[in-house]
Amino acid sequence: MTADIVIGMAGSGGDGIVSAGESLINAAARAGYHALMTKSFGPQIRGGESSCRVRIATTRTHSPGGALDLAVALNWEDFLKFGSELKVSGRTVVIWDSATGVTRETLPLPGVKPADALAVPLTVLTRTAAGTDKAKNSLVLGLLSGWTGIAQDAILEGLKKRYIKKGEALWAANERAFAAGFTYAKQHPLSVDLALEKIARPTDAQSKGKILTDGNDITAAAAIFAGCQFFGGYPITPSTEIMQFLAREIWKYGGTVLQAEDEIAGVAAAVGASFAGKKAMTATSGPGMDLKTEVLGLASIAELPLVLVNVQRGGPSTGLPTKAEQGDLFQACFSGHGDVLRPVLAPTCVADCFDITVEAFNIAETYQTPVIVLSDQEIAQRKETVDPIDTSRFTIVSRQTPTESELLDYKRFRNTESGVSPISCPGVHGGAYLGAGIEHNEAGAPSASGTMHTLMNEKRFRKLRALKQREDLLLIEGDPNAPIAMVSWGSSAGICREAVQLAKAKGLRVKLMIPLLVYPIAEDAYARFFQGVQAGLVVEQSFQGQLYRILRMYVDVPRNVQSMCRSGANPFQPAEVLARLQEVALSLQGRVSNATPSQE
Amino acid sequence: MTADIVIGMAGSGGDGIVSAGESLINAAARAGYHALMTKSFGPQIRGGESSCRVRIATTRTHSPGGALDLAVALNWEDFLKFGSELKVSGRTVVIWDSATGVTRETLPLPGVKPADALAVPLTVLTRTAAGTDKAKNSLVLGLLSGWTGIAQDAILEGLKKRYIKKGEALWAANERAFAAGFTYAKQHPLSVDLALEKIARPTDAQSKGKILTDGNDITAAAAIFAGCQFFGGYPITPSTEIMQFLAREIWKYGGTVLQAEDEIAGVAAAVGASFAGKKAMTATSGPGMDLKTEVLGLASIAELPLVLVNVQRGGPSTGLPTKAEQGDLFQACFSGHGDVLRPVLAPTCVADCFDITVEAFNIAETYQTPVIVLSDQEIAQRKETVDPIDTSRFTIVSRQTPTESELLDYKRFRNTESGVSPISCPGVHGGAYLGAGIEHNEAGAPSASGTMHTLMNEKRFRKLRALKQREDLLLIEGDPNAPIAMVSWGSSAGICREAVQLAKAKGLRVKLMIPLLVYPIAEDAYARFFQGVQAGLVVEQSFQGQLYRILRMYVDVPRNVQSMCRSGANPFQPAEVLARLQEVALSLQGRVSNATPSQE
Amino acid sequence: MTAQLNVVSAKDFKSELKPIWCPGCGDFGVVQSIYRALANIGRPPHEIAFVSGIGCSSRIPGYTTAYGFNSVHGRSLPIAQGIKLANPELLVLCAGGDGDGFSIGAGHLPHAIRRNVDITYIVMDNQVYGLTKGQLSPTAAKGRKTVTSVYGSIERPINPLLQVLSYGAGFVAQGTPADMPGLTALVEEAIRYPGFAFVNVQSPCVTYGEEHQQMKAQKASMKSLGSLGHDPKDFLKALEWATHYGVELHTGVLYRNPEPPATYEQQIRERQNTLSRDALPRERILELFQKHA
Amino acid sequence: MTAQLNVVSAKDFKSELKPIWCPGCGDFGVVQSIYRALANIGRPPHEIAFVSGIGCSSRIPGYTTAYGFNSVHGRSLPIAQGIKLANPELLVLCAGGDGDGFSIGAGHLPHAIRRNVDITYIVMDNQVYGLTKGQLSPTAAKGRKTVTSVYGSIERPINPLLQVLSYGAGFVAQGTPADMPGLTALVEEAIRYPGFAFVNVQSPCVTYGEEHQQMKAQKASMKSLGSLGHDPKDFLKALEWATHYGVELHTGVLYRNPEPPATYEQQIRERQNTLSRDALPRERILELFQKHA
Ligand SMILES: Cc1ncc(C[n+]2csc(CCOP(=O)(O)OP(=O)(O)O)c2C)c(N)n1
Ligand SMILES: Cc1ncc(C[n+]2csc(CCOP(=O)(O)OP(=O)(O)O)c2C)c(N)n1
Ligand code: SF4
Ligand code: SF4
Ligand SMILES: [Mg+2]
Ligand SMILES: [Mg+2]
Repeated sequence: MTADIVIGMAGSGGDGIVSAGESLINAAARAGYHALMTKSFGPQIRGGESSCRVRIATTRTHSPGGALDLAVALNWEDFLKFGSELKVSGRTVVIWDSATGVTRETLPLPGVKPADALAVPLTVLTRTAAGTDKAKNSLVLGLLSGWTGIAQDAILEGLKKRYIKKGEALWAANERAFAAGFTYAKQHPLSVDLALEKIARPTDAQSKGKILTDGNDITAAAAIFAGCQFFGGYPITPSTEIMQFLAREIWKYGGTVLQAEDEIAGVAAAVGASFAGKKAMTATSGPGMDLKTEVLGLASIAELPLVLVNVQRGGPSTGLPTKAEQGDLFQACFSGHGDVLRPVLAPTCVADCFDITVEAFNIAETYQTPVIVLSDQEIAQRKETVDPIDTSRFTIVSRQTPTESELLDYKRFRNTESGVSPISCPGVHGGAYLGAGIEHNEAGAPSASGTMHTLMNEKRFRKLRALKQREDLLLIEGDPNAPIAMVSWGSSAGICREAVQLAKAKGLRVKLMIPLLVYPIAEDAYARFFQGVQAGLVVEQSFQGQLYRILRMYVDVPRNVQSMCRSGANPFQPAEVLARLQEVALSLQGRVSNATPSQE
Repeated sequence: MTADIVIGMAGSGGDGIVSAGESLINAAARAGYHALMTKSFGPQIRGGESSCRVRIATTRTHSPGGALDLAVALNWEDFLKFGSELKVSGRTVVIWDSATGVTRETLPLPGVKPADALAVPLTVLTRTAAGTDKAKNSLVLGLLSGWTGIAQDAILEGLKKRYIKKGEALWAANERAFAAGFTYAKQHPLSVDLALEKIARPTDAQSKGKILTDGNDITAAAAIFAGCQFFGGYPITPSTEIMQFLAREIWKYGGTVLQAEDEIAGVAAAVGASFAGKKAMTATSGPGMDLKTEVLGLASIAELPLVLVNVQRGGPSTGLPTKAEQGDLFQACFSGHGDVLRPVLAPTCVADCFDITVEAFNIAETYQTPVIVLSDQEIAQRKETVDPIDTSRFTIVSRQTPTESELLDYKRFRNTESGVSPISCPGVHGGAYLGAGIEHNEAGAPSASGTMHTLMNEKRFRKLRALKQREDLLLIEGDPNAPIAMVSWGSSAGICREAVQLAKAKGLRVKLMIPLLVYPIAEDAYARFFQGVQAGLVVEQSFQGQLYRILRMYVDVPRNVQSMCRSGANPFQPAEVLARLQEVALSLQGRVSNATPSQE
Repeated sequence: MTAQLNVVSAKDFKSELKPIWCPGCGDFGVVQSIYRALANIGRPPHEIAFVSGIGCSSRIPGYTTAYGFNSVHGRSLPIAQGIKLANPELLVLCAGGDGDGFSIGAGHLPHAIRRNVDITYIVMDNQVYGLTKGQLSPTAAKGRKTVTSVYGSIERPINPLLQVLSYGAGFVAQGTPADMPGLTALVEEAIRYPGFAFVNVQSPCVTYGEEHQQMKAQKASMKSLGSLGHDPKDFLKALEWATHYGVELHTGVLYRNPEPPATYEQQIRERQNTLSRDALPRERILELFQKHA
Repeated sequence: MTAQLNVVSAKDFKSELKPIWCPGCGDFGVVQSIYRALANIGRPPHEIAFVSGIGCSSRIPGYTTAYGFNSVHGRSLPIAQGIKLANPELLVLCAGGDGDGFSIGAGHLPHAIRRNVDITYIVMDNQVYGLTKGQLSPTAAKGRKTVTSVYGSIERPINPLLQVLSYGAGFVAQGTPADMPGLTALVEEAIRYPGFAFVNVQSPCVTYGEEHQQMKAQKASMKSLGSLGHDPKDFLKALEWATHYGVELHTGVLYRNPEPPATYEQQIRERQNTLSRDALPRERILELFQKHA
């Protein structure tokens, strides 16, 4: 019996392997499990290799997991193309179509001895049972259900929903294929017990509010919830689904989606909408962020609220458009000429995307600033069960507008104590002003004076000081007095969360800081966090270890807290992080005394 | 007698104050002095206020200097608009046109008691002597020559050259105005001795190779010298003169200037030219840099040599287009998505612009990478005497091309030990390859593999490791064992150089590091430099103190080495830096023991 | 939109900011024509958003009492569209130079036009880059010598009139401050046109322009399309007249779509109205995902 | 350019990279037509630079043995110009999608054309964003439903043919892989045209395209301009035919300038030759500043 299983499958485009994965997580979710799926495709638009990774567990998990428990290869050529994304290890049970001709002895997995390996006559069984090759994915689902015990009825419910629309015959064929797979599994038990622990199927009331979705869709939904009325953008993988969701839904809320001619126009239109008084947003990926840089600077100096989502992919340049990387943090914090400060937020999982997006709008509106949400391909395109989100716990903030008396002597950029100046918009009598990219005085008139420039820089930076006190945006987990510390962000943070749990199980005392507000750096909070820390890791998926470097800019990071980083398309696995933690602990042996302040 | 004088003048557009400044430095240069002039204008294209600051000294100076020794206000309204750019202090002699009605008692200089103040009937004298108002600037030159003793004949030579083309009568009028000023000065000696020390007028042989020019022009000339064959760009203040120079000259060397439709096209065309095998360049300022970001990333991953000059101005956004700031360092180092490394060089004076630009081409070609030259408005548009540059001391480097045997099995991105792979170009038989923004394997074929991505990131970063050993690009001045250290770059570095001299005169032991290669950070060199340092300053003209922060990313900067920074349009003056150094020294008193290693 | 605000005169649109254009710059006339046209239209300044890019000409919003947005070089049209789509009640003006609109901003023009957002776009076409001190502009004649075309330009100028016609603009006109009543009327008509309207203004640069581009030369050479018998309903004929750009100075309306199609924002409004009927309340938006689970 | 290289056949241009286009994609035909046209021209692959942006169609250079540059989205034309100006001896091809060229790259097209750099620009116009999986493209018909225009597009498509004519292109044609000999001939003629040449190819997207855009429908509906009696020298008539874009599928040469003007690079060469006569040697360039001192 297991409480947590990771299944990886790969095949050709037509094999329907991804739709099998979808059936599986849908069923698992309905059955009350925590379910999570990532997909991966070859470069072809159609007919290339495709794969998915499904993780199902009795309790909440935080990442796609490590090496596979069960690997299903419809053919080996396709399977092997996914490399570390479908990692097979000594604990993996490997299943493949015997029609591939591969035998247990000729398994193309050099250096790996799987826990069990079984060639199944997938094609033959499917043909026999269903009378067509097209139902191979249903047969695989039957096998999986048979071996893991995952909610047979829930899977069948889902399959029926899908196929019945296309005709009784097709549905019947798939039902037979599923049954054949199920029977085959029962008749061929594995040497490893992959049976998933049973949990009580939730009642309707229990599953109310529980959803299954991906990071991009929930981000878009959050934008609508936060009051977004304008989206300007241009398609780019892996962010396009945000625009696509809004292109379906935003109109219902009086909003508009503009598919602009390019990313510059997309963000410029959003800035225009914000100038006109509406909450506005754009979403893109790295190359689009590059192009938006200039207008982003305009929003900063014109002090216009704006939410910018960057769904990171592998870079630089066109890079690896369909793979995750956390390589755009430097850009988020430092792109654009001149001195600017803009908050950078990063979700760590699908559920976070909702909170973080709402927060991004609130911060943008409160401080009249662009805010960057750094998502990544992994979070954005993975499907995950999300526990009910109580939307009533959010306060929706809108920008501070001038009072009638303020309008009598309105100065758009009044140098207030907080740095925030009430903002009017076209249509408001008495509130007219000149917005501009040029430096200006409090009234908004252009100024090239060094004194005025200093004053305005101070004002703009002052606005965001308060943000560094937002401890609710800096999650700390694990043993608060642990001598070993980790910092991680974005999709890597989930992996570290699980590593902390693994470490705890091994008796290692570790704590973990997850900044949801990645920038500006909350110096004080980190100083407290690093107090007494002897060693540790900053874990992230970029070649340079960008967060590690940025931390050092503002915080005295203890010398033995090191960067654990590597290029994208190759995410860390919890076990790897654990291994590094164990090394760190080993290196400390004898040196660790409780809470001795570090020398840094 | 003085060895170093700073003169500031302001008037309306028509007053010809800037041309008077030009006459003055031309004459001073011809007379063998070191001369330097900065200009500043109001926002008007024509008819607004204009000013210049001229510094003339018997030996090499490194900055426009501090408070004025002599201030000339053709009218006060215009003069005062220049604020700290024309700083009047207790040591300044102030001269103005008595026609303004202002008297010694009504001087509009609150809180300042100038060393001497003299209303001169400039308008009346000019009319009387020249019969026209147009010769006011010549009269001012006469005054200046009378008081300071600056090469009367050299000024007249220059004036003659300028005016004789426009007719004998005009020249005669100006000659008379000059004489009237000169006589007036002799009749009205100042209470402060502003006479400049005499130096022997250089022989023709001595002045051979000595030039007077500005940062932008010499940058463009350096590009031609370095073998640049293509410039693609778009006009933007304060960089446009680079394109304008090349638009006159580059054709003579078989090169091309493309005034593109925007900055993106400008840099893209340069990338195309580089792909075609030619040395290529673009130049712009902040907003243009923003737009070039995406294509810059393309050049990085496609490993194409490219030189990019950013003449910094005040930011963010349109900001302060005509004022200097050093606010684009973050951008230079970190803009663009994904992990990239590109060298950033910064000249500190006009002469540096030549060396640095040649170096930039050499580095770009050697390492097949874009290189950023960070100049700024101050250096780019100031005129300065430059000592003869012996061009034979430069080695001009061109990219490594594949040998015939390498072409037999050509792999464009071969993973060599140095990271540099021989590069072919269209026209070369056997060298055809696919250049791309997408990640690729050694042959250039697209790849989305995490392993290949890691390999290629490593290769690209490896290329630039050697650069950090280029100690010739890290200047160290002052007492090598000093307990107080400064780091400064770009135009601020010249100010710090002078501050070090001032400090030395006061008996303060100070050393100064000036990185001409600002990025990547040469960790080892800084570690050595900071060894034994007790305290210090990182001096730069940006709100955030960008170099200070970047140093911290890679170097353990001693805790008492602090950031001395402020927003642009308000450059530091050597005396200010000295004052901070004195504070630093004071705070160390009792704590300083020679070369004790710091605790950091 | 209170009643007393509805009576406005040209001076109500003039701001306190003193123009820093060169004495004699054509842009003075352009801003005057805008004051007057707006006064004729009668909407109060605070209901107007006036967007520009960067350039001498792009300073123009600051000289009006409308909400101004002097944005960044070349991006005025996307910003203006964002404003209009966010609040279709506003009167949205957009203006700038030939460099701003036809060079760096060239990619936005066809798209603003094909969307048919109801914006009036006024280009002060002076065939030069004024603000940056005299470089070649995309409408400068072949052979023109400037600081960036020292030996004479070797590229053909673009033809803005022909371009915007090919983009499908519903209203296309050309004017000059050398004919102030004419220019005022064109601006007014452009604003009244329900859809994207384009006015190319031959606005001389006295500092970097050439003799034959100045007001005096224009007065001598300009010919109104009306006097030439052009019917602005005739699209193909408009194309033909447009080919004369740069050769002869024709003023007036080149093309006015006699049946203006629905604007972008009208279609959006319709869509919003239809679809809002079956919207979940915002706070229940996540229920959209429940059917998947 | 050794003699033995001058004999080339279509297969010499086919690279080892296997196309990853969807089976049946129109772009297969386009790359074939390019192989054949290049073989007819006879220049060896290594003297050809083939630039593209990003998109399904932009993968095309990788499938040839020429020097390829699969650059970034929308920037193929400026890069291609840089290549051609740096080395005018090369044969420079440029290709990409309708999104790449008419949306994000829209600002570069008028300028590439007005400069008249001798480049052949081939757009695979499939009225959709293929690579990013089916979003609305700027040439998609009004009303078209896609993932970003869920309720139907509300914007008019652009008219690429009319646009490039208004930009002054010397050679403008339209083809389709549904007529391979015709397409090959157009590509060849475009390459041979001494100046900027544009070929719009109706290249069906089998995955996201609509029925009436597919090869079969095209075969049934296409009409050659030649058969309609069009004279490609007639510019005004070409404008008129161009207005049919999106309504009828016309193939063939829309416009060919009978007197091709000098190309940009020819003018540059001339200037370089004239001016190089009085150049200081590079190493003495600083002497230019001496006269000022
Ligand atoms: C991104 C960017 N590039 C370049 C500039 C510099 N710049 C400002 S205005 C301008 C062109 C001005 O010409 P035009 O648009 O014709 O306006 P005019 O001054 O002639 O009215 C340029 C190149 C800038 N501000 N921003
Ligand atoms: C700057 C940037 N924006 C967006 C994208 C994403 N993108 C890649 S191709 C493409 C459009 C593809 O459409 P098209 O140019 O018509 O080519 P097709 O795939 O249809 O052949 C987009 C939006 C990108 N790669 N870079
Ligand atoms: S430079 Fe030309 S366009 Fe600019 S203000 Fe002066 S006259 Fe007008
Ligand atoms: S998606 Fe369309 S354009 Fe792209 S390869 Fe497939 S058929 Fe061709
Ligand atoms: Mg202009
Ligand atoms: Mg397309």
